[in-house]
Amino acid sequence: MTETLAPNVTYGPPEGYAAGVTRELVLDLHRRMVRIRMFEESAGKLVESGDMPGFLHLYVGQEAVAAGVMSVLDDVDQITSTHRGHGHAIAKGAEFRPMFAELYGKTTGYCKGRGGSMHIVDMNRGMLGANAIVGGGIPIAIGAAFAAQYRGDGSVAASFFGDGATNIGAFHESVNMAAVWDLPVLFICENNGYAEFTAQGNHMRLDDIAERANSYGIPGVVVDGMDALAVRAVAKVAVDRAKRGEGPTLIEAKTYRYFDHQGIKGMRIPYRDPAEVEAWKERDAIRLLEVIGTERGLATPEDFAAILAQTETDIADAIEFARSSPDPDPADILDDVYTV
Amino acid sequence: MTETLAPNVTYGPPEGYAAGVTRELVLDLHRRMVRIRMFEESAGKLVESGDMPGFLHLYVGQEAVAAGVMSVLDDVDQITSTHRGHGHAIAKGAEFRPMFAELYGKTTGYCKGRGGSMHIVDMNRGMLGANAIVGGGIPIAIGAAFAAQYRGDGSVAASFFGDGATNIGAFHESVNMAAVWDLPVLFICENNGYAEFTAQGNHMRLDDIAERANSYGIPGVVVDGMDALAVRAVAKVAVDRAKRGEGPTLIEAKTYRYFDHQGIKGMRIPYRDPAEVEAWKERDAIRLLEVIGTERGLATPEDFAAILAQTETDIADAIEFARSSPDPDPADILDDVYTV
Amino acid sequence: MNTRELTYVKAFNEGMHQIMAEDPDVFLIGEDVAGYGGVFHMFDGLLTTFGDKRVKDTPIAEQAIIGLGVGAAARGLRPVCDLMFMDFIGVAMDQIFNQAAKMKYMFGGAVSVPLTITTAGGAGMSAAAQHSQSLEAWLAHIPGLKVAMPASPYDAKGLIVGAIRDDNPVIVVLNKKMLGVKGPVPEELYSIPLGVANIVCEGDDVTIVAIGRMVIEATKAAQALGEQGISAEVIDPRTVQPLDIDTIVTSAKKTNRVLIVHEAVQFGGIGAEISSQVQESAFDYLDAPVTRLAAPFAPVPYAPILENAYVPDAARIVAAARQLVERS
Amino acid sequence: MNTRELTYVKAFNEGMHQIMAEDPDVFLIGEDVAGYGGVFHMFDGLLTTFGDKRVKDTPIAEQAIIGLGVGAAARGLRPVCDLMFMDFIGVAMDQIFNQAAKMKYMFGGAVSVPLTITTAGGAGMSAAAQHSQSLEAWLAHIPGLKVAMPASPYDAKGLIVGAIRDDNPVIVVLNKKMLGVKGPVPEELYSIPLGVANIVCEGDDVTIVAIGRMVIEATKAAQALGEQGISAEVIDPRTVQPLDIDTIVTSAKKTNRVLIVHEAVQFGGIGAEISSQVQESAFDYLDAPVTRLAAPFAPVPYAPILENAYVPDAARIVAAARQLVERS
Ligand SMILES: Cc1ncc(C[n+]2csc(CCOP(=O)(O)OP(=O)(O)O)c2C)c(N)n1
Ligand SMILES: Cc1ncc(C[n+]2csc(CCOP(=O)(O)OP(=O)(O)O)c2C)c(N)n1
Ligand SMILES: [Mg+2]
Ligand SMILES: [Mg+2]
Repeated sequence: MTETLAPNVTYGPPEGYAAGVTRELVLDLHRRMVRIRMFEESAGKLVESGDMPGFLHLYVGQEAVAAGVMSVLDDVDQITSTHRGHGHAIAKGAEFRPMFAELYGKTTGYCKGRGGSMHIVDMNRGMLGANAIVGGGIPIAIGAAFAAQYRGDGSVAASFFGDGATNIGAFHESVNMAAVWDLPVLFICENNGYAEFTAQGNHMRLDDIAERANSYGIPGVVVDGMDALAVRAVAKVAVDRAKRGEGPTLIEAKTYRYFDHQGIKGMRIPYRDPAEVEAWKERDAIRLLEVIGTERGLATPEDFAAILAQTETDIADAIEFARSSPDPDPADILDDVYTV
Repeated sequence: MTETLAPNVTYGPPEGYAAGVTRELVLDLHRRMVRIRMFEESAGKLVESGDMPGFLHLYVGQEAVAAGVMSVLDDVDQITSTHRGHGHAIAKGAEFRPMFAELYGKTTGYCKGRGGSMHIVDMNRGMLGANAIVGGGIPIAIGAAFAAQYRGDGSVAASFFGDGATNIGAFHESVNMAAVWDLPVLFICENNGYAEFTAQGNHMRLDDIAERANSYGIPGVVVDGMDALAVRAVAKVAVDRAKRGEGPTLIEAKTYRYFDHQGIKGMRIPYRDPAEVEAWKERDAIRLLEVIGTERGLATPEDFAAILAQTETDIADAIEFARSSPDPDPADILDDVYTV
Repeated sequence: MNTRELTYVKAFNEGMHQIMAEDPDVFLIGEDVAGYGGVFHMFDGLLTTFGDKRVKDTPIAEQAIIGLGVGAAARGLRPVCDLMFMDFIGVAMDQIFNQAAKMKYMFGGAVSVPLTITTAGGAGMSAAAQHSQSLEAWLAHIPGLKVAMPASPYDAKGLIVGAIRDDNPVIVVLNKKMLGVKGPVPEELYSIPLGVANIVCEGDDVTIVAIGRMVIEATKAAQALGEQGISAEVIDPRTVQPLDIDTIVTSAKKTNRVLIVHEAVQFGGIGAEISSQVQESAFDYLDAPVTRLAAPFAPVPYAPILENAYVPDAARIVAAARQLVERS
Repeated sequence: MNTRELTYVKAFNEGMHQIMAEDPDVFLIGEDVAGYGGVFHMFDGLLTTFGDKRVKDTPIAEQAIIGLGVGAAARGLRPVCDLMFMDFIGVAMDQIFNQAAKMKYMFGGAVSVPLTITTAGGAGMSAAAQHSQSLEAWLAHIPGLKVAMPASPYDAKGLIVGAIRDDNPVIVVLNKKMLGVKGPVPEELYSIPLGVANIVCEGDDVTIVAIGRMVIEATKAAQALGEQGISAEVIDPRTVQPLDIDTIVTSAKKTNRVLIVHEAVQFGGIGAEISSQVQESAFDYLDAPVTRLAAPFAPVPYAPILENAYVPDAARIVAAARQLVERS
C-alpha cells in the first residue's frame, strides 16, 4: 500500500467548503438523496416480491455522491452511469413515473420497456444512459465532453463508475485521452470498497484510487462520499476547471453500499463484516446532512419530513402509473433497432 | 507535465552499477546488440529490394534495452514482444537461420513460414512470441509469470512494449493484476518517444511513463535505454525482486529508433526533427558500450571488430540457408490450426 | 456408472471439482469465482477444496484474465478463465481470437494453448440487451477455437471436462436459464469429446437441429409433434465448433426436412452455417428449404412480453416444423 | 457529373474531403490520421484543410476512440473513428456491439448514433494472421450496425459519404489490396445508399455474389467464363448489413445457380447467411446447391505461397462456377 500521495492528488474539499451553505441547497441535496433511497427501497421490494421483473443493483448508501455532483450540473451537462444507475438518474432529475414504468417493462418507461434497470436514459436531463458493462460508459462520457468542447457550448460531462471499474482497460484509455485533449469531463469514482464481492485490497494495491490521476497528468481528489456538501465542493472545483478548458479531474468518493451487490436480501456469503456495514451506516449521508442542516438552523426536522412525505406520495403515484401503463406490443419488436 | 515523481518511482540504476563489469559481460552485450543491428539492416534491405516479402518494424537504435534485459534472463525465463520484435528474439538467443527463413516464408522458419516478422517465436529460448497487436503480449506475459509462480520454478517473465502501448487497456489491466498477485514479471516500456508518428507529448500528459507504476503500487524505474549496462542493472534489481516473490516492476527505458516506424526508407512525412535523430545517434548504444569497454581496458577495437565479422558471416550463412530452404506446401495449409 | 439427478449447474460444478482433483495443472481465475463461488454458483466449493493458489478472484479486467490464461496455457498449465456473462466478450475479444486461437498456427505449431474459457449466455431472465446474448456464431467463425454449448446436466459436466482435457482453446457456454434444470448425471468423472453431436430423439419426418437451451424446447416440440403424428428427430450438435455436420446430414438424408433453432439473432447465426452445409451436402434429398427459427434482428429486449416473443419456444418450433412437413 | 479515373484510396479521400466541407459536424479521430494522413493515405490532407479541431491523432486506445465517437454521436455530431486494421476490432468490440449498435434500441429509441467507423481488411500483403482478416460476418450479426464494403473507387467514395450521412452506426471496411485500384469517379459529392446491391455485370447461367475485393476477381472470372460460353451475373452487395437479398434472389431465380465468394473463412462467413437466404427464398428455382468459395478454416498465413492458396481468385471462381453449371 502506498504511503505518500502522488503529485497532483489532494485530500478532501477546499477548506471552508461548508461555509455559505443555504437552506435551498440543504433541501435540494436532501431531496435528491431521499428520492434515491426511497425509490430504491420500493423498487427492491417490488422485485423481490416478484411484482417487478429483472434484477436491481441498488445505490442506497452512496446517495451523497450522486446528489453532490448533480447539484453542480445543469440539464445540458451530460452524465454516463453504470449498472448501479438509479441514483445517478434520479439525482440528475429523472422522474419516478417513467423510471418505475421502465422497471415494469412498460411502454411509458424511459426505454419503452426495452432497457430495464441497467439502461435507464433521459436525454432531456443529460442522462446519457446507465450501462451494464463495467467501464462501458466512460468512453461515452468523453465523447459527450468532446461534443461540448467541439461546439464550445460550455457544458461538461461526468462519468460515474466504481472502484472495480478503475481496473478495466476502458477506464485507462478514456482518462488518458480526455487528459491529452483537455476534455471538460469529471471522472467520478464511487469507491464503495467492493467490486461485487471482492474487496478493494484484493483487486488493486492502492488505498486511494485518486492517485491514478497521476498516470494521466490530471488532478486527483479524494473526498468523503458520505458528505454531499464535500462532494459538491470538489465537483464544483472540477467543473470550473473543466469549463476553463483545463481538462478533466478524477474524483474518488469514499462511500458504501448498504445492500448486497444486487437486490436487497441478505448476502449469500458474508463477504463483509456486519460491523463494517454498521460503521458506515453510522455516517449515513442523509442523516449527516440533516444534522448539518438543523445544527446550522437552515432547516427543521419538519422540512425533512415533508420531503419524505412528498417522495412517498410521488412513489405511490408512479407505481400506480407504471402498473396501469400498457405493455409493449411484440409486433413492434423490431422498431428502433435502426434510425430510419 | 508532471514536476515531481510519484512515490515508488526512481531514476536510473543503483549507484556504481558499472563497477565490476567484466570483459565477458561487455562482449556479451556487444554481441547481442551487434547481432540485432546487423540482422535488421540486412533484413530491411532485403525487404525493400523486393527479395523478401512482408514488412518490418526495425528495432535499430533500441538494442541496449533488449541486450541489457536479456543478459539477466535465462532460457527458462519467458518474454513476450511486439510488432518490433526482432531485437527481443535475437537478444534472447534466437538464431539467424530460422529467423531469416521465417522472413522468407520458408518451412525452416521459426513459424514454418506461417507467421513472418511479427510472429517470431522460439519456445526453446523462452521467446513466447512477437505480437502484431499493440499491448497484445502484455497479458500473455503475466500468464507466463503466473505459471512460474504456480510451479514455483523460480523463473520470471518480461514483457516488452512501447510508449504508445502504455495507453491501451491491456497494459493497465495486466500490470494491475500482476501487482495484486505479486507475479514475477518485468514490464519493460521501451520509450522511443513515438507511437508510429505521434510524439509522446501528443499521446499522454506524462514525461516519465515509469510514474504509471504508482497506479499499481509497484516500483517504477526510469533508465537510460542507450546504456546497456544501466538497463542490465535495473533489470537485475527487478528480477531479484520478482524472484523474492515481491512482484512486478515497471521499467521505462528512454531510447530511440533510428529508422522509420516501418522499413528503412526515409519518412513519408517528416514527423521527427533530423536534429533530434542525430542527437540520439550521438549516444548510440553500441558505440557507448565500445567506449566503456575500451576505456576500462576490458576489450579492444579488435574484439569488437571480430564480433562484427562473425555476425556478418552468420548473416550471409543464414540468408543462404533461408533462400535455399523449401517453400511451405499449400496442401498443408490446415495443419496446426488445432492440436490433435 | 452410478447415476443420479443433478441440476445443470451442480453437474458442471461436479465436473470442475473432479477434473481439478485429477489434474493439478488445472486452475481457475475470474471475477468472484473464489470467495463467492461465481455469481451463478458454478464454482461453489472450489476455493475451499483447492485453496487460493488454484482458485483466484481477479480484478475486473477481462483482457488480463483471458490473456493470463493464454500465457499460462502456452507454458503448459490448463487454465480455466471465467468470463461470467457471454456479453462481456467484447472487452476480451482480442485475447480470444487474435491470441489464444491463432497462436498455434501463426507460430507454426510451436505451441499449444489448452485454455478453457467458461461463460454464460442466453436470454429469458429480463437481463436485457447486454446480459442476455448468444454470440456463438462469432466464436465458431474463429479458426483455432472450439465452442461447446451444453444442453443438459450430463453435457454440462462432460463438456467442461472434455474442454479442459482438450489441448486447444475451448469456450464453454453455459445457458443461464438452464442452471436449475435437472437430469441424470454419472457420479464418476467422464468427458464428452468435442465435435460429436447428440441425437436427443430419433424421428423420420423432420430433423430439428437445436442449439443450447433450444434443445429443451425442441424436445418438447418433438413430443407435441409426435402426438400430431409427425416424427421429429432432434439433434444437439453440443459443440458448434467443431460442428458434427455428418450426423446432421445423415439425418437430413433420412427425413428430407431440416429445421434449425437457436436463441441468437437469425441473420448470421450458426443456423446459417448449418443450413448452408446441409443444402451443400444433401441438396438432392431436401423436400423443403432448410429452415431457421431464431431471434429477430434486434437486441434482446427487457420486458418479459417482448423477450418471450424474441426467443423461440416449443410452440413456435412445432409450427415451423409442421409448415416444413406440410410443404411437400 | 464530371467523371475521371481515381484510385480507390483517392476516391475515398475525396469523399472525406467533400463531406467534411459540407457538414461541420463531421470530425475524424484515430491513430495517425491527422499528421500522417493515415497509414494507408486514406486521410491525406484533411488536417491541413480542416484543422486540428476536426482532425485529431489519438493515443493507441481503440476503446476510447470508438467510445468517444459513440458519445459524440449521441450528442448529435457525426464522428468518423478510424480503426486502422480491421484485425484490431477485438480491443474495441464492446463499444461497437454493446454500445454503439444497441444504444438506440435499449434506450427505446431515445437516441441516434450517427457514428462512422473506418477500417481496412483483407489479405494478400503478407501481413499475416493479425493484419489480414475479413471479419464482416461478425459485424453483420450485430443488430443496429450497418456494414459497407466498397469494391470500387466509385463505391469507396459513395459509401463513405453514405455512411457518414446515415443516422446509424456504420462501419466502412476498405480493402487494403485495392487501395491502388483505379476506376471512374465523379468529381461531385454523391452518396450511395446503404442496402442497395450493385449488379456488376449481367448474365444468365450463374449468379456470382462477391464481397469486397472478390468482386474484382469475380468480374475477371465472369469474363473468362463468358469466353467459355458461360454467362455469369456478378452481384456486389456493397453492404452486408443491410443485405440486399432481393437483388440476389431475383438473380438466383433467373440463373438457377448461385456461387458466393468471400475472403473470410468459409465456416460462419457471410456466405452462409446469403446461401441460407437464397435457398429459403428460391428453393424451387435452384438447379444446384448454393455454393461457397472462401478461405479455408485457418488463420491467414504469412508466406506468399500459402496466402495465395488461402484467398480465392478468378481461376478458382471459374472452376467453381463451371462445376455448378455442369452439375445440372
Ligand atoms: C466488463 C464487465 N465485467 C464484469 C461485469 C460484471 N459486474 C457487474 S458489476 C461488477 C462489479 C463492479 O464493481 P464496481 O466498479 O466497484 O461498482 P459497484 O458495483 O461497487 O458499484 C461486475 C464485476 C460487467 N458487468 N462488465
Ligand atoms: C491494438 C492496435 N492498435 C494499433 C496498432 C497499429 N500500430 C502498430 S505499432 C503502433 C505504434 C506503437 O507504438 P509504441 O507502443 O510506442 O511502439 P513502437 O512502435 O514505438 O516500438 C501502432 C499504432 C496495432 N498494431 N494494434
Ligand atoms: Mg465498488
Ligand atoms: Mg514508441
